[in-house]
Formats: sequence, C-alpha cells, structure tokens
Amino acid sequence: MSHVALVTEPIDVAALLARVSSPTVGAVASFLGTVRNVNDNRAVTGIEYSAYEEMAEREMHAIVAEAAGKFDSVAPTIAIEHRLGELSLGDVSVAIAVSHPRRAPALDACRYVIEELKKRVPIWKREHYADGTRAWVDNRNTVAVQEVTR
Amino acid sequence: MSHVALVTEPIDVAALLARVSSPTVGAVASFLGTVRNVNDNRAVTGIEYSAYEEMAEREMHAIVAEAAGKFDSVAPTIAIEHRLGELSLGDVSVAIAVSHPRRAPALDACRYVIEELKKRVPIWKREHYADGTRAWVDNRNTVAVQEVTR
Amino acid sequence: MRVGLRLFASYADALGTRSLDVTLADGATVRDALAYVRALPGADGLPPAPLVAVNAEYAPLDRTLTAGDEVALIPPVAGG
Amino acid sequence: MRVGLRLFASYADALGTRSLDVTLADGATVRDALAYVRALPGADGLPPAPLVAVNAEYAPLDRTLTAGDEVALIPPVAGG
Repeated sequence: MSHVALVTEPIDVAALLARVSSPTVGAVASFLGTVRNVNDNRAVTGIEYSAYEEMAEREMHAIVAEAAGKFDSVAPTIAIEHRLGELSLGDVSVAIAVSHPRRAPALDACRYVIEELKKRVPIWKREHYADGTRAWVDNRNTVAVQEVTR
Repeated sequence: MSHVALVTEPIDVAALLARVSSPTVGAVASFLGTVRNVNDNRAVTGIEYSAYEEMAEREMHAIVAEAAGKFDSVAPTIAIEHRLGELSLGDVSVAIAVSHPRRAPALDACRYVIEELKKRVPIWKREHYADGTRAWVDNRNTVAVQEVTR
Repeated sequence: MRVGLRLFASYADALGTRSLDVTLADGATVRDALAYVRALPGADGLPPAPLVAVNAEYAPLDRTLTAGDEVALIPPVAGG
Repeated sequence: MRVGLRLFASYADALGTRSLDVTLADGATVRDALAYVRALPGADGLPPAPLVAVNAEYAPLDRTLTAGDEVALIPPVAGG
C-alpha cells in the first residue's frame, strides 16, 4: 500500500523503508532531502516549510498514481513524507521510499517522484540565514544552477 | 568519508544512512537489495551469499573512486555494505547510501554503484527453493530478463 | 457569487492575508479572480502570471468558477 | 614457480576444492594457469572462458604470473 503524509515531527526513515519492504520485493530505492548549511553561497541556519496541505497531499497521490504504470507493468509501492514547520540543519525535509520486485523500476520511480514533487507539489520554504535575515526560496533557481553545473 | 564493508550480521540501514548524512549535504539517495520470495518463477526460501572477500572489497572501493569524479566536481560520500552468509526472505543483502550537496549527483552515483556492483564485484549466491533444491544463480540472466521486460 | 481566496508563503506576505471571501460576478473565471487580487494593496509583489489552483487542483485562466470554490494562488514551489 | 589457485561458488563445487598450490613454468601466464585447471577432474563443469583475477584484480589471459601470485577463477557474479 502506498502512503503519503505531511508531518510536523521528525520523519522516521527506517519506518518509511519498512512500509514498502516485503518478501515480494527485491529492491528498495529511497531519497532523502536534508537541510543544508549553505545555499547559493549564503550560510543557512534553518528552514521553515509550509504547504497548501490538502493540495500537496492530492498532488503527491497524483504523482504516485502516475508512477504506478510508468516504469513497469507491476506498480511500485511508494511512501512519501514531507515535513512542515521549523527544521534545523541536517533534518530530513522529505523522504521517499519505493519498492519493486526489480531494481530498475524502483530507481526510476524514486527519481520520478522527487523530480515531480519538486516541480509541482505546493510546499514552500523560507530560509533563515546566519546574518539573521530570512528569504523565500523556490526550486526554479536551484534547478537552473543544477543545469549549468552538469 | 566513504565506507565499504562485507558483513555477516543484518545490515543496519539507519546507521548506514547516518554515515553519509551531514549538514553539508542536501540529498541522500539509497538502494537496498532484499531477498525476494520468488525468482524466475521458482519459490525461494532463502539465499546464501559468499564472496572472494579481499577482491570484493577492492572492487567496491574502485567503484567508489570511479563515482567520485563522474557526476559532479564535488565527490559524493558513499557507504556500501553487502551481507554474506545465510539470508532469509526480506533480509537486506546490499545497502548503498550516497550523499551529495545536490540531488542529481546523489541519485546518479547511487545507481552507478549498484549497476557496477552487480556487474563486477565477486559475490555469489545460491538460492534455496521451496522444493528443497539449491542452485547457483548469477546476474546475467536477471539482466537479460530486465531488458526484455522494459 | 462568493468564492474563497487563499494565499500562501510570499504571496500571503505581500498581501498581508492568507484567506479572504470575495464576491465575483456569476460566470467569473480564474482570470477574473486574479484581476480582483491584483487590485488589492500589496499586489504589486505578485508576478505577472501566478499559478492558480481551484479546489486544490491546478486550473487554467479560463476555468469558470462556481459559488463556494476555493481559489488559491500558488507561489513557485520549494518542496523537497 | 609456485602460485596459489582459488576457486569459488559453482567452480569450487565443480572441482571439489577451494584452493590449491600449483607449480607452473617460470614465465607462465594466466592462460597457462587456466590450462592447468582444465586438466583437473571436474573441470568440464567450467565455461570455455572463465574470468580470472590475479592478486584480487581482474587480469587478461596474457598476463605473466610471478611466484607467489594468487590466481582466482571468478564465476559469473551475483552480488546485489
């Protein structure tokens, strides 16, 4: 059974992996997003995440449904949790776990989920900087920077 | 610091993820191989893994070194543990955790490590079947089947 | 007809509110709801073409609204 | 000169041993070590061109061996 949740407590990654594990799968791919101490050359001290919660959950369920038939005739089992509220450095902001009988669909679906989540799930973040300032930051610039450095 | 080990006790996945996590990374990609209850339409009851241990460790270190410069100018941090001995259904046979400041190199390097590991690290498995028989199984057939079903 | 407007993150900061009930003409579209928002104080902080969701789904500008709809302006997302 | 041979998994089963010390002519290559193994009882269970490692690294057939080398026949791998 796939699982989607927005949570305010720390994400229990081991429990998320356990949710998708079973003797019928051969592969579990996962992705964790974590709060980094620097972004765009600014020293970050924490991040505050918020969401349009009903819509975020709906979009995550839509992404799970899309992934179901995209990589193999057998659907992967997918669990996604995104944390909201005040996060500290090193905290896990998002955890995605995907299992499948075979590794290629597990890896493909895991990547699909994080890429789509970053494009369209209505979640926002405000970074807190070492100099005491704060700023709303979005995934467009990050994507642009990534593409330049590839 | 990257980490490579062959182990006989159950792999502690949370500890492996913690090894590569730090406030300097933004992404942790991981892959777990688990013992599946069926392979090639035969009911599997367990798998026995063995290795040419010195060489397996050396090859895993070589794969880590190759991944260092392959996906980004910043090297990913990589931890790999492969279990040896008798494994039961659902047990984790291999765990790979890869962290990087950005997600694309983390995901790319994680996939590179599992694909290369499956091609060249000298580890072998004998499957035990529900009918009491055993057979040596290798990754060539699995790869062929995967390519046909894609 | 009355529809609910929701604002989030930087848009909520710009307009100083997170939700408001507004009255639009029957048959109004997403475009009309956006025009309403643009007339509010602080709306110069919004981009030229913000994304919009109706009842928690992305919706095009020509989507016709119904009484009771929830119209949300969606800032560039930052999940992950 | 003496070199060590190591066998693993299905190859060890086929030949009934996991390691043996053998004497090869000075200047012998991986190909010569393989020829030695092929003459052993049970060697018909090996494939025509098994992979070989010398001192824990994959090595080509024409690699010249040195006294004390460890020559391992590597069955198709199954890690993961």
